Amino acid sequence: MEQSAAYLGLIPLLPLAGATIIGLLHLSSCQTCKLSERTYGILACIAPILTFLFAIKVFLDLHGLPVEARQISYQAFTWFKVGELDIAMGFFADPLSSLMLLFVTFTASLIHIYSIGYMAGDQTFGKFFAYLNLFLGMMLILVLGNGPVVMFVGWEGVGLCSYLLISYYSEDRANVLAGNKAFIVNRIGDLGFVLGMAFLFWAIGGSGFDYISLKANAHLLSSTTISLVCLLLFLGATGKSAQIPLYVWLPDAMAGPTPVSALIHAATMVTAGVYMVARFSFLYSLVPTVGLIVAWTGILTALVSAIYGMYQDDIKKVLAYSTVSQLGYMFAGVGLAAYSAGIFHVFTHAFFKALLFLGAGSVIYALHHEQNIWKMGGLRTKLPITYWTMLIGALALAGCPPFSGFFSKDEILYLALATGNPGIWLIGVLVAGMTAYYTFRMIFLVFHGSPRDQGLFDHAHEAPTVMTVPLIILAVGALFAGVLNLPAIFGGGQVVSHWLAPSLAELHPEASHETEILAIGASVVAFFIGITIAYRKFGSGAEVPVFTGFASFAYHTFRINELYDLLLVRPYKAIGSAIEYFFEPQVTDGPVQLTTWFYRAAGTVFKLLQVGYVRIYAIYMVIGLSLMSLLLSQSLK
Amino acid sequence: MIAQWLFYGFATLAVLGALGLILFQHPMNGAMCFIVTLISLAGLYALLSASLLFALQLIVYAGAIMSLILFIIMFLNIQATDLPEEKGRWTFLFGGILVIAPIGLFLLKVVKTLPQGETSIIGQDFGGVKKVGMVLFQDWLLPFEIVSILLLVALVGAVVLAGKKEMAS
Amino acid sequence: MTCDIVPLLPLGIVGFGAIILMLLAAFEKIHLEVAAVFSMGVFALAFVMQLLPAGPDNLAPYTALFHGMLVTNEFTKVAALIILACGFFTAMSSTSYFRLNSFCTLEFYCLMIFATFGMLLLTMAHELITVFISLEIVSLSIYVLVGYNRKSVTSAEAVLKYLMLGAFAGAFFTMGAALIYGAVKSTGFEAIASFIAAKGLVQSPALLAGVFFILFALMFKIAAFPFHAWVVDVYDGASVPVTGFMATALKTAIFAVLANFLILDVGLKDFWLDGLFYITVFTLFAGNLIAIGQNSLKRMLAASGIVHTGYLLIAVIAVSSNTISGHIILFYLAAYAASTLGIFAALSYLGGKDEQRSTFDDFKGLAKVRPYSAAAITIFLLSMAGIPPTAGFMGKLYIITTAFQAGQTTLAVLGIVSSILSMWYYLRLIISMYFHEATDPFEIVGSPFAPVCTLILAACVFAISLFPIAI
Amino acid sequence: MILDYLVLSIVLFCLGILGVISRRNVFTVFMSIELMLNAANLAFIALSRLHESMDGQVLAMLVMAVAAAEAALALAVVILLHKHTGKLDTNVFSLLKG
Repeated sequence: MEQSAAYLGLIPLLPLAGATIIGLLHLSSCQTCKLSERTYGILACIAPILTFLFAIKVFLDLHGLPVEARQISYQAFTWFKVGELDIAMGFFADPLSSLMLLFVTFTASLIHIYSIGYMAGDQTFGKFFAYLNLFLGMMLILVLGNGPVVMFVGWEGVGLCSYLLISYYSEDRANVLAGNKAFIVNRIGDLGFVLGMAFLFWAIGGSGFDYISLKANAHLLSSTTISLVCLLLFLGATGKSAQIPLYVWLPDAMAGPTPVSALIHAATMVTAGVYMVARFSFLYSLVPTVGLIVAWTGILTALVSAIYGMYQDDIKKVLAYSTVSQLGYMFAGVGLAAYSAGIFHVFTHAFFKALLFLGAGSVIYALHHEQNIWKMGGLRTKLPITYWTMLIGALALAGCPPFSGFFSKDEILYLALATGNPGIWLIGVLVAGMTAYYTFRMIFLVFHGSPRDQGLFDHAHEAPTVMTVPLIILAVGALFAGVLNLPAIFGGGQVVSHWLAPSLAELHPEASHETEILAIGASVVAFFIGITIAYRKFGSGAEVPVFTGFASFAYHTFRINELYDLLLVRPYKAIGSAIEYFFEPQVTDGPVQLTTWFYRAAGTVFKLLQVGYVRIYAIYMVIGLSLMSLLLSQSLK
Repeated sequence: MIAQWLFYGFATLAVLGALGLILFQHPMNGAMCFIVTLISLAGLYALLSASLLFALQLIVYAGAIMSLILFIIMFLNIQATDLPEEKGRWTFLFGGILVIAPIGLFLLKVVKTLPQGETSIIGQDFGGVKKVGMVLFQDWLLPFEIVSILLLVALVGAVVLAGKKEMAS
Repeated sequence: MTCDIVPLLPLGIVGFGAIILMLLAAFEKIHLEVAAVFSMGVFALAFVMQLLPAGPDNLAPYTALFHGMLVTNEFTKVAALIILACGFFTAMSSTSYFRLNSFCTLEFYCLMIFATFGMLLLTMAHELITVFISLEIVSLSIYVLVGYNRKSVTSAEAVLKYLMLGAFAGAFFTMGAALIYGAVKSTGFEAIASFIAAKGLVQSPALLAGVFFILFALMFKIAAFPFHAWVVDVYDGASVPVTGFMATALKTAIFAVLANFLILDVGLKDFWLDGLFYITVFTLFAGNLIAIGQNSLKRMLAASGIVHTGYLLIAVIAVSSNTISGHIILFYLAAYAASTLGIFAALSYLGGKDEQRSTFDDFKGLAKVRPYSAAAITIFLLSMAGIPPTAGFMGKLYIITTAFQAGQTTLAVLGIVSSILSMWYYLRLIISMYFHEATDPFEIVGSPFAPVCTLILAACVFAISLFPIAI
Repeated sequence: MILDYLVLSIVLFCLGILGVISRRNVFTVFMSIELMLNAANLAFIALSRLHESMDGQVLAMLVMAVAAAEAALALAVVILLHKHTGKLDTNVFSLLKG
């Protein structure tokens, strides 16, 4: 049984309309007739806040339905119909998408509000908000799409917007290159998505290509096809969600304005991959082997990026690697068919990561765009609100009980153990310790000790209210979001898991209480070890280290970028220049030039035929008629 | 029998008139020849028992339209020097005949396949004003009505194109 | 029977509006721009009336009175909508044009509405002489519109060429009608259809020859090869709004007749498939080849109009004869109309006095001075070239997929090739607008109507592409 | 015989075409087109006699009306052209070409 609700279509439409209006306003404004930043800010915040209200309505509507019928959908129109491919522009909400919807719109609203303060004084204020709204609209299409094709529209849309926003400060070439990198790397992943979609369509698309029909027909697929489709889709996910081997774009994406980093990293784009895997859980749960690949990829990504995170000196890069690392956890979760745990981690992560990024933004804002943590220090007194909120965020990220991150991460680790994957569990615990270490390394270096750059320190000041309020709201979220899915052992009801259950094809492994306690204990111990080491080394001031050996290798992120450059980019460029300098001039140019010459010559002939004498035109007509009548009289007999 | 001879007579006149139209250099001569064709066509209509059309051909075509054309020719006061030289006229004529021949032959082939009938006068009223009028106003009301719009357009158009009204500033 | 009046309402409104305007013009009671607004009102009202539900499909209003000479259905209805919209936008953009070029009088709008009246009749006409008379109504009005600028010798030349060749083709039409009358004993479409169904086309050479001549006359009007030569000169000589009107509304009307006529019976269309095939191929390439040699924008657009005729012919060939929905043809016509009218609307305010800016070079650097106009023109050009996500792309996509489905693989492939060739001249304008420095200030005088019209049409180009149709 | 009339009609029609394509004089060209219309009318009337129905005659009448309208406009155009150049040569009007 499905409910139809036209307001579903309105949800993505609102931000898109907002983007159009703001974009047009921006385009039509000039130096003298500029709208005030205030107007833009208010205009920009309308859409996210309204969509958030709609998201609540979706949630409540779903809640009002019986558990097994929690689906509402809306078919806007038939988008295209070619052959048997009949794609409707339709939207679809079930518990999974409604949850995504809630926190996407929630964090996006806060980030929009925060940006009003952060972007103040920017020359192209309007453009920024147009992009931001567009981004949100695309993300909502991705989340609400009723089938892979509509999802793909949003998928590509967020890719485009990330490109626009990462290279937002386009005067600097490096930023543009970072945008390019994000775009190109994402395209590689998208290829996987498209191929996966194509295979899926080829196999069972004929009888409907939306999630509901696909789910109903999934049993018709052979396991090879499922594996293939799942692997290809996962390739897409690694691109969007920055997993091995396609994570390289994400740290570079820090080139964009900080609210953008928060939006991309916390709530929107990077979680798309996890969402997609969860969305296709009806396929992934049929092929546990592929699930293992996903899980191992995820946990290894978590490990590698945690190692990188320990050595970074840019505050945003530390956070960027922590995002990659946390995404690794999520994939470990969804890979092990613990979809609700993965999604729950997405959910809590949205709060604390948005908080951390916005906090970092506030620090950067205070220090006039200084991002190197080795130039900070002692800011605790200057930025009290930022400090306390970021501390909450850091504790949540590091997995300190009872902060939200603890519960969600622990859930994943416990399930790793329960499903009999102690390897993943061990690495997970290790990464938890490392996370605590680098998070607090950052906190200590930024806020504790004594100022390393007195000049910067003296000018530092707390951010305006419009920026601090979102921080506080998010801090509350980061504190308490975990309670929503309190496991049974703490007397909780696992509300989120139960809510999500109808959308997901989940496995529920049985495990003893001892296992659960072991998992929790190990995480807590890892957290304390990590934070202790960090305190020892950085608690009361430390000097800029000189990295040697492994540390230097890790500081340079294992030279993966150089490796990719050597293995992929350079050969590709070499082929390109071979084509440019040899193949094109020597081989293809000749025929191409000949064709254009021929085309031009034929054009000249026809130009000459247009003699301008009306009688000649009549003669053309009569000649044509006469030839045709000749042929016709032949056929008459 | 007389009808047959009349047909041949009118046909010859019509063709001669048409030839005159396309061969005479001065449009005045051409127009005069064309009137001959039109009048012989009127005769042919009479032979085909279309008495109303016979009258209309004489009044509307040979009368109104042709006198309009003649009037304009005289109005413009065309001298021999105004006329195009048309040096290659014969080339175009013979080339044209070659080009048109397939069309003509095709049409001849086509009309031969139509059923044949007598041309003797039938019925007292066939082609008369009353009968044709009944057909016109009963079966062909719509075309008749829209012809009025057509004439209106031609009227307005002729005024616009040839009128003396000054252009609006 | 009460609903008989509904499908004829737009026709009535347009005819009535034309006559009122004619009377007003005779007494010179109103200002020129009031007349423009009045005609926009007439078109808009007729458009709204056309949207009213008109009862069953294939309705012949007042059958007893008109003997089924008019038939309305979904196809004619949409075609009429396109025509009325074309009229509306032409009237809108012409106000700006006539601020700069002062040869307009009130009769201009009057004739435009008369032409629209004829076009509406054309879409509905189901009888050959009715078609002929409607065609003449349209043609005569447009001849006058083409030659409206009496001070311009090129305009006079254009009307000479158009009138002479048009009347020539018209004579073939009457001969064709006569031959069909000889074979079928009637000139009504119904009678022709049942005759073909009973006896077959080839069995009756007279009918065949008649259809041949009528197709020739229609092919002439849509400028299919080898009857295309006039179109470039006539478009060039006519004033910008008229050219836009001719290129869109007239083409829509003629294609409506062509489709109505060809789908009378399966046998009728199937017989001409081979011939149409070659005509289509040559039309596509002749149009492209003429277009690449042009320096004047109007001439280029005229030549590209020939190419679009080719695409539409592909659609005519490819749509299934039994169940012609005509959707694809109309979709393409709407898409083409939006972009063509848009370009002509932009030209009517950018062209300057006496259309002084008319070649590719005259628009060098437009993007630097008038970025929005340049962007709009780019949108229109991209739509004509068939670049996603514009309406032109969707139109071409539908046409080419249908051609594939109908087994016309060669045509589909040639259609794609031709669309690639067409980039040559469309991109040329874009390049000259964007990659050159501006030497001309492009100052705009005139009413804001034409720029607004351009903006609306640019939006339409995208909006139409979203309009769903079933193939 | 009806066939004779039809043949005559075709001959006149072809002569009309010939006039259009071989002459440069605007008047002659327009009169040739009138000739073609008349040929069609003859065919209509002959066929009307053949079918013994008067529809053909009505059709011919309508064509006549159209021809009259066309002639009026054509003459207006001739006057327009004459005003511009004083010539009646169609070849003079070849500014638009290429």
